[in-house]
Amino acid sequence: MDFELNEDQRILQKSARDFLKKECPKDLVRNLADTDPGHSTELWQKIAALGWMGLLVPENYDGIGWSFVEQAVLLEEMGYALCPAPFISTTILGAQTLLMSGNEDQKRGILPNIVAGDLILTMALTESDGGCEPSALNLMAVREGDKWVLNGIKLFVPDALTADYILCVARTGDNSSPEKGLTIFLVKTKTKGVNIAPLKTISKDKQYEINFNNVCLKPENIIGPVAGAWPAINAIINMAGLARAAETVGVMRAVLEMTVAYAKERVQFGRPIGSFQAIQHYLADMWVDILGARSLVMKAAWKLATGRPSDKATGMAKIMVGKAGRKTTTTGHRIFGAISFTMEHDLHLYHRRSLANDPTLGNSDFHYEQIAAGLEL
Amino acid sequence: MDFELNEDQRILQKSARDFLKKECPKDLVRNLADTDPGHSTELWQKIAALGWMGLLVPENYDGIGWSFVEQAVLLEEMGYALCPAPFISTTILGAQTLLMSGNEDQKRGILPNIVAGDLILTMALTESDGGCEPSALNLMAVREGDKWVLNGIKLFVPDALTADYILCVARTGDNSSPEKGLTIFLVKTKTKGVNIAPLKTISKDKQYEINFNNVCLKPENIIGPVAGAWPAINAIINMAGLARAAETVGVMRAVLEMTVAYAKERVQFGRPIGSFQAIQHYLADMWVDILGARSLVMKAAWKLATGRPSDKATGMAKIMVGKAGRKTTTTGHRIFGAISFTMEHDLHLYHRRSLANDPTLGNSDFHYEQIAAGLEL
Amino acid sequence: MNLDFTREELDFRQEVEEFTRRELPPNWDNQIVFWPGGYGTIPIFETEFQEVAKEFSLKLSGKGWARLAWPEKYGGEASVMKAAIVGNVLSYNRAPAGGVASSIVAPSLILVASEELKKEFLPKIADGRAGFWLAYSEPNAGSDLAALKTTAVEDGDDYIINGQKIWSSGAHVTEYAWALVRTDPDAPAHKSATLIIIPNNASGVTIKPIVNICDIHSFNEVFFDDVRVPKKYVVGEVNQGFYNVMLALQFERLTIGSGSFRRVLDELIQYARENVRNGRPLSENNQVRRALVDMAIEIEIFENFYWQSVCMLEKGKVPEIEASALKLVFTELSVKLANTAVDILGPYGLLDKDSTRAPFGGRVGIGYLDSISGPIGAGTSEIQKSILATRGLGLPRQ
Amino acid sequence: MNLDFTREELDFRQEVEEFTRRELPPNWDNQIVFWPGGYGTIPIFETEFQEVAKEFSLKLSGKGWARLAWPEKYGGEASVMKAAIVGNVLSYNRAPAGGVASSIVAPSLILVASEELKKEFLPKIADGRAGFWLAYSEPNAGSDLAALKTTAVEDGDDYIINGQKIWSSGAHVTEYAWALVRTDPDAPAHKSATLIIIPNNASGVTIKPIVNICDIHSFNEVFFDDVRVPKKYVVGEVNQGFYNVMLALQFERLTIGSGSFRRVLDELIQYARENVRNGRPLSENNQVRRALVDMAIEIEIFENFYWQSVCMLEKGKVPEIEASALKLVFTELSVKLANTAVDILGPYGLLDKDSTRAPFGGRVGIGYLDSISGPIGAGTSEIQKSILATRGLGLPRQ
Repeated sequence: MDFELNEDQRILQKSARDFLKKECPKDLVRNLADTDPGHSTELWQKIAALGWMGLLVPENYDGIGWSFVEQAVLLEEMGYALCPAPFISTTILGAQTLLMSGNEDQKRGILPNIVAGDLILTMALTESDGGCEPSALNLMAVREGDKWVLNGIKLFVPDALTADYILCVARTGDNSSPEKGLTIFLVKTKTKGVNIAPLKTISKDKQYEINFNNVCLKPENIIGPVAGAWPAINAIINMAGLARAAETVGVMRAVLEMTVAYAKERVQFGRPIGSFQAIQHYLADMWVDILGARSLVMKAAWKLATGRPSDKATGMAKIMVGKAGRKTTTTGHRIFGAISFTMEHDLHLYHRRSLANDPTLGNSDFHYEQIAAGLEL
Repeated sequence: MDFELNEDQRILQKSARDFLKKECPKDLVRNLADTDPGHSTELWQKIAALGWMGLLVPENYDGIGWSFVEQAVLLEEMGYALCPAPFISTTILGAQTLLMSGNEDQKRGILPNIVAGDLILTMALTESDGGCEPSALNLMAVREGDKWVLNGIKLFVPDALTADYILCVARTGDNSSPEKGLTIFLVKTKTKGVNIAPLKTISKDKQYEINFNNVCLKPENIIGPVAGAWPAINAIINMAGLARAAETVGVMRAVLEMTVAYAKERVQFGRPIGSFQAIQHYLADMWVDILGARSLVMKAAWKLATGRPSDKATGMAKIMVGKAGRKTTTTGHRIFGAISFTMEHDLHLYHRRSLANDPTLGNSDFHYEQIAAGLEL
Repeated sequence: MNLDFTREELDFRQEVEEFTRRELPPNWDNQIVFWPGGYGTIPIFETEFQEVAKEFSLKLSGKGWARLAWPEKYGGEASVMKAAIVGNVLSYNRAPAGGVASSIVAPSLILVASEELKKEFLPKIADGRAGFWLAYSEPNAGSDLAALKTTAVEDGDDYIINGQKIWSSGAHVTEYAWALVRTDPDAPAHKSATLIIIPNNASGVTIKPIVNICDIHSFNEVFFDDVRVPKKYVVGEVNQGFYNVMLALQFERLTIGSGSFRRVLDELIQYARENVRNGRPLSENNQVRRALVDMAIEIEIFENFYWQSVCMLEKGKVPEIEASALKLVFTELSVKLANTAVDILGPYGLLDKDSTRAPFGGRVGIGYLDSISGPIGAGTSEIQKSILATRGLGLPRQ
Repeated sequence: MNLDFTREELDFRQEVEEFTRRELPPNWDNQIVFWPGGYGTIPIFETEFQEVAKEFSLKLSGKGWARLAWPEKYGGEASVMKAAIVGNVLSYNRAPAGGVASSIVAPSLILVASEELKKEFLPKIADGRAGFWLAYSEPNAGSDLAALKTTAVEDGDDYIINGQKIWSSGAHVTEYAWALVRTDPDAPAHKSATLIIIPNNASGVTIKPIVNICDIHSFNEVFFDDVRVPKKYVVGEVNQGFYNVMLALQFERLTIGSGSFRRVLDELIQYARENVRNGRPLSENNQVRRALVDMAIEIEIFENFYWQSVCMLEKGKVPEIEASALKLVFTELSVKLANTAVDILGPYGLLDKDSTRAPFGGRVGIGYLDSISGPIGAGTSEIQKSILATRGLGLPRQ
C-alpha cells in the first residue's frame, strides 16, 4: 500500500503547476470568464502540446495512455489555477465516451484530433428537469427511413459554443424502463437545426442551452448500442463528476493557501488575525477537509485506474467534495472579510467555481442513491 | 404583542424554581433514577399541593384552569431541576386526553383525583415499530359480546409502573386507512392480563413494556369515539411533545449556567478557559440556541393556550429543541472535559435527559411531515 | 404574553401591504435582486434604482411612515412596532426603502444631538431629502474599530477632517456621512472618537466606487482631504463617539429586511410544488421537504427574536444583547437560506439575472454570493459571539 | 500509488480474522459494549473481562502478533502495516486487546530507553505480563500538561515521587505506570518533566476507582505518597519527558480501534434492512439512507487517513500533523456516528445493556454517552486544531 504519488506523477504535478502559473494567470481567467465563448485557443494549443488531452487516450490513438490517477493530479492543478478550458468536456464527456462506446472508425476519426488539440467535444445530457437520472432524459430521436431526427432542448451543456462535436443523449424507444431506450448521437455543432444559446451563470463557467430542431443524423452518428447507452452514460457521469471533484480539491487548496497567508498578515486588535483561536480553528477545519477530499478523489481515481468497481467511490468523492468545496470558499470569505467581497479580489472566482462544480454531473440525489445501493441499503 | 411573562406567570416561575431547588435536590434525582419505579410519593404529594397537576384542568374539575403557557413555564423549571415525576404522563397523556375525549362521568371520576395527586395516568401508544404514526399502532381490541378484549404489546410506555390507569390506544376495526379504526381504552393498571416490565434506559427515565394478555374491558372503558380516536391522539402527541421540549429548555438552561460558571473558574494555560475564543463561541452558540428554543416553545404554548392551530408550531418546537438539547449537553461535556465524564458529576444527568426527550412522542419524521403539510409542501 | 398583533396593528399592516403593492413599479420583483441578510444587493444603494427609490420614499413620507418610531415631538408616533410593521411589509416586497437616515441617524440625533442639529436634519430625513451613509470602517479598522485613523483637528469653529473610509454603503447616492473620527490623537480610541456629520459635497470629499461580487456598486471608498466641517455638526459630545455608535446599534439591528426571509421561503415552497426533478415534484423529495422545514423553523426563530426586540424597544428597553443575537442569527440564516436555495434549485441555482432560464430572476445564485456578506459586515458573527459571551454571559475577556 | 493490500497482507488479514473469530469467547459481542473512538468502553480496562483479556493476549503473543511493529532485534517484524492489520481486525471484532504497553510503551522504550530497561520490560510486554497505564493527566493539568505538579526528588539511587494522577485508564488492571513527573521544580515544565516507570505495587501507590458515565470503571485517580522508584526506571533522559511523550503520540494515534467504525456501519445497515418504522423498512427511509451514506463517506476518509499514517510509519516517516488530523477526525466521527445511530434507532437507542429489547446489546445508547469522551480525551479536538493551525499551517501562536 502506498498513498504517495510516483515520480512520473510528481513530475506531471510539478510541470502542470509551473505551466499554469505562467500561462494561466488570473487576468486570463477573468478575461475568459467575462467573454463568450470564454475560450483561449492559444492556451488550448499549449495544453495539447503538453499532451494533456491525450493523457487518458491509449497510445494507438496518439495518446499517452495514462490513468485516472494522473488525470486527477492534473485536474487538481487546473482547479488550483482556475484554468478555463473545455478540458473535462473534451477529455471525459467526449473522449471517454468514444473510448467506451465508439466503434473503431469513430475512435480513429476523432481521438487523434482531440489529442492534437484540434477538436473540442462536449455532451448534451441534462434537460429541463436539471438532473441526469434516466427519467430526466427525454429528448426524442425518431427514426425516419435511414435517418434519425432529433427534436428537443438540452440545458446546462458545458462548453457547447466552443465544441466541434456534441454527444447528445436521446431517447430512441424501448420504454420498458427509464434506463432503457437511451442512445448517444455524435452531432456536429454546425449541423443544421442545432441552435446554441448561452445560459449565463454566476459561476461564470460556460454552460449552454441547445435547441435541437429537426436535426437529421445518420446511423453512423450513433455511438454505441441503440437504446442501450445508459451504462456508458452512467459511467461517464461518474468519471466527469470525479473530474469536477478533483478540480475542486485544487480550488480548495488555493483558497487555504491564500487565506493562511492573509491571516498571518492582517492585523486587528493588535495582532495577526491568524493568532485568534476562531480563525485558527476555521483554517484547521479547512485543511482537514482538503486532506479528506483529496483522499476520496485519489481513491476513486485509483479504482478507476485499476478497473475496480468505482461508482461508490466516485459518488463519495463528488458528494463530499461538492459540500466541502463550498464550505471552504465560504469560510475563506469569512476570514478575509469585506475585502474579499469585491470584484477586484480573486477569492470570489474560487467561490463561484466551487459552487459550479457541485450540482452538475450527478447531483447529490443521484450519487447518494448510487452509494446507498453500493452499501446494499 | 408582548413576549414577557405576566405577573402570575412570573410568580409561578419563581415559586416553582424555589420549590424545586429545595424539594428536588440532585440526590433525590439520582436516587429515583437508580430505582424502580423511581417515583417519590412525597414529592408528588407536595407538587399536588401546589396545584401543579391541576394547572391545565378547568375549575369545575377542581383544577386551576390555566393554560399551556403556564404549563410551559412550569415544565422549564421542572426540566431545570430534572424533576423525576410522572408529570407529563399524568397531566398531558392522561388528563388532557380525558378532557378532550372523555365523557362527563369519566372526567368527573378521574380529573379531581388527578388534581389531588391521588391518581397517576399514562398512555400506551408506541409498539414494536418505535414510532407513533397510525400505521405503527396495531394492538388489537376485539369485541366479544359486551366486552372488548385487548391483546398485544406496547413499548416505551412512560411511568407505567407508577400509573393507576393506562390509556391504551388500540385498533378496533375500520381498516380503510391507518388513521381510522383507533380507539382509546382506559385500563386500570391492576387489571388481570396487564403485565408491566421495565425497559431499562440509559436515559434513566421510566419506560415500560406492557403485555396485554386477553385484557377484558367494558364499553365504559372507552374514552371518546370508537374507531375515531386519531385526531385526539394526534393532538396529545403534539401537546406531550411540546411538554418534553419545554422541559428540555430547562435542561439546556441549567447546563449553560453550570458550564459558564465552570468556564469562569477552571484555569488552563494560566487563564480561565472561559477567556478562550473557542469556549466563548461554544457558549454563545448554546445561549442563542436556548433563546431560540424557548421562543419556539412559548409560541407553540401560546397557540395552544389561545386555541389557534398549533401542530406546526409544536412540531417546530419539538424538532428544534430535540436537536438543540442534545447539542447543548454535548457541548457542555466538551467544555467541562473529563471531569464531566464521571458518574459523580451532575452533567451526565442532563445529557441523558436531553436525549430521552428527543425521539419519543413524535419522532422527527412525524413532526417534519406535520410541518411540511402545514407549509403546504 | 401575547404573540399576536392587535386588530389595529393588523389593519395597519394591511394598509401598508396595499400601499406597497400599489406603489411599487410593475414588475419590480423581476428587476431587482435582493438577498435577505446580505449587504450587497440592497436596491436603495444602486444608482439605477435611485429614481424609483426617491419617488417611493416620498410617498412613504407622505404617509408619515418614515418617522413612525420618532417621538411625537418630532412628528413621529413613538411606535417602534408600527415602524417595524412597515419595515417588515416593505422588505417582504423587496421595496426600495429603508436606509440608515430614518432608522439610525434620526433616532440617534433625537437621543444625543443638539436642538440645532435636530432642527436642521430631522425634517429633511423625514421627507427623504437627507440620505446618510455610515462612515465607520477603515481599511485597517474593520472588526477593530479602535484602530480608527481618520482625524478631525479643531480649527476655529470648524474641524478639519483627513482620512479614509471604506465599505461605505450608498455613499454615492446619499448626501451626508455619519462619520466616526478621532478628535484626540493621544487618547485611546474609545475616548477619542467623535461622531460628526460630513456633507458629501464638502470640498475634499472623494467617493470611489467598489463593485461587489454580485456585480453591484453598493460600496465605496471615501477619502477626506482637509475637509472642513463646522463644529456644530458634531453629534453628541466630543470624544463620546464610541458610546454614540453603540447606542445606534440597537436601532441598526432592526433595519434588517425582516420580511424578506419569509418571502424567500414562500417562493421556494411554491417552486418546489411547481417543479419536477428526477420525474417527481420537488415537493415530494424528502431532502427538499426537510430542508424547507428546517428553514421554516429557523425563520420562525428569527422572527421571534425580531419581534421580541421590537417589543423591548416599544417598552423603552435597550435590546443590547438581544441585538447581537439577532444580528448573528439573521446573517447566519442568510447563508443557510442561500445554501438551501441553491441545493433545491440544482444547476438552475447557478443562473445569473440575465438568464431567461433563471428562476426568481437569478436572485438565488446572486443571493448565494451576497449571503457571505452578512456574517462579515457590520460586526462579524465572531464579534457578536464574543459580545454575547463577555457582555452577556460575563465570561472574562481574552 | 497503490491503495490495496498485497496478496501477502490479505492472506495475513484472513489468518488474523480466522484466529479472532476462533479465539473470542462465544457470544462475546453480546457481553461487551464498546464504542469506536470512545475512551469509556474499552473492554481491556474492565475488571470483569481481565481473565478473557489475559487469555486472549497470551494467544496473540503466542502468534508473535503483539510485537509485529518492533524491530527484529527485539523479536518483532518491524512491520507497522502488519501490526495495523492486526489492530484493524481485532477492533472490528471488538476483541479484548490493545493496551498501551505494546503500542506506546514498547516502541518508546525501543527508541529512547536504556538497554537495561529494554531487557527488563520488552519480554514481559510481549507476552502480556507487564501491563501499563499512562500517568500524564493531573487534576489541574488536563489540556495544559505544563501545569504538571507530581514531583520526583532524588534520593540516592532512587526518586521519591509525590503527587496525584487522574483519568488513569486501566491503572487498576495493569502493573506499571508510564508516568510523567517533574524532576526540576525550578525549570519550566517542558524542561523539567521526566518519564519514569512506577510499579503499581510500590509502597505509597493508592489507586481509587472512577466510574464513568457509561457506568463502567475504566478510569482511576492514583495517589503517589513518597513512592520510591529506582533511578534506572527513568525512560530516556532526565528532564526530556515532554519530548519523549510527544514521540510516543505518533504511536498512540494508531492504537485506536480502526476497524470498529466500519463494524458499527455494517451493523446499522443490517439493522436498517431488517427493521420497520412507520410501516416501511428503515432502509427505505430517505433520512436513514442519507445518514448512513454520510457515515460511510466519513468512515472512508478516516480509513484513508489511518492507512496513510500506517504507510508513513512503515516508511520510517513521522506522521506528526497527520496524527493530529487523525485524532481529530476519528473522535469527532465517533460523536457523529453515535448521533446517527441513536437517530436511526429512535426510542430503541435509549435502551441500556440490561434491556432485552435493546438492539446491539445496548451498545448504541451507551456509545452515545461514551462518544463524548473522544473529543475531550488525549488532547482535545480544540488542542488538535490548534496544533494543525500552528505547527501545520504556521499560524502564529496566541
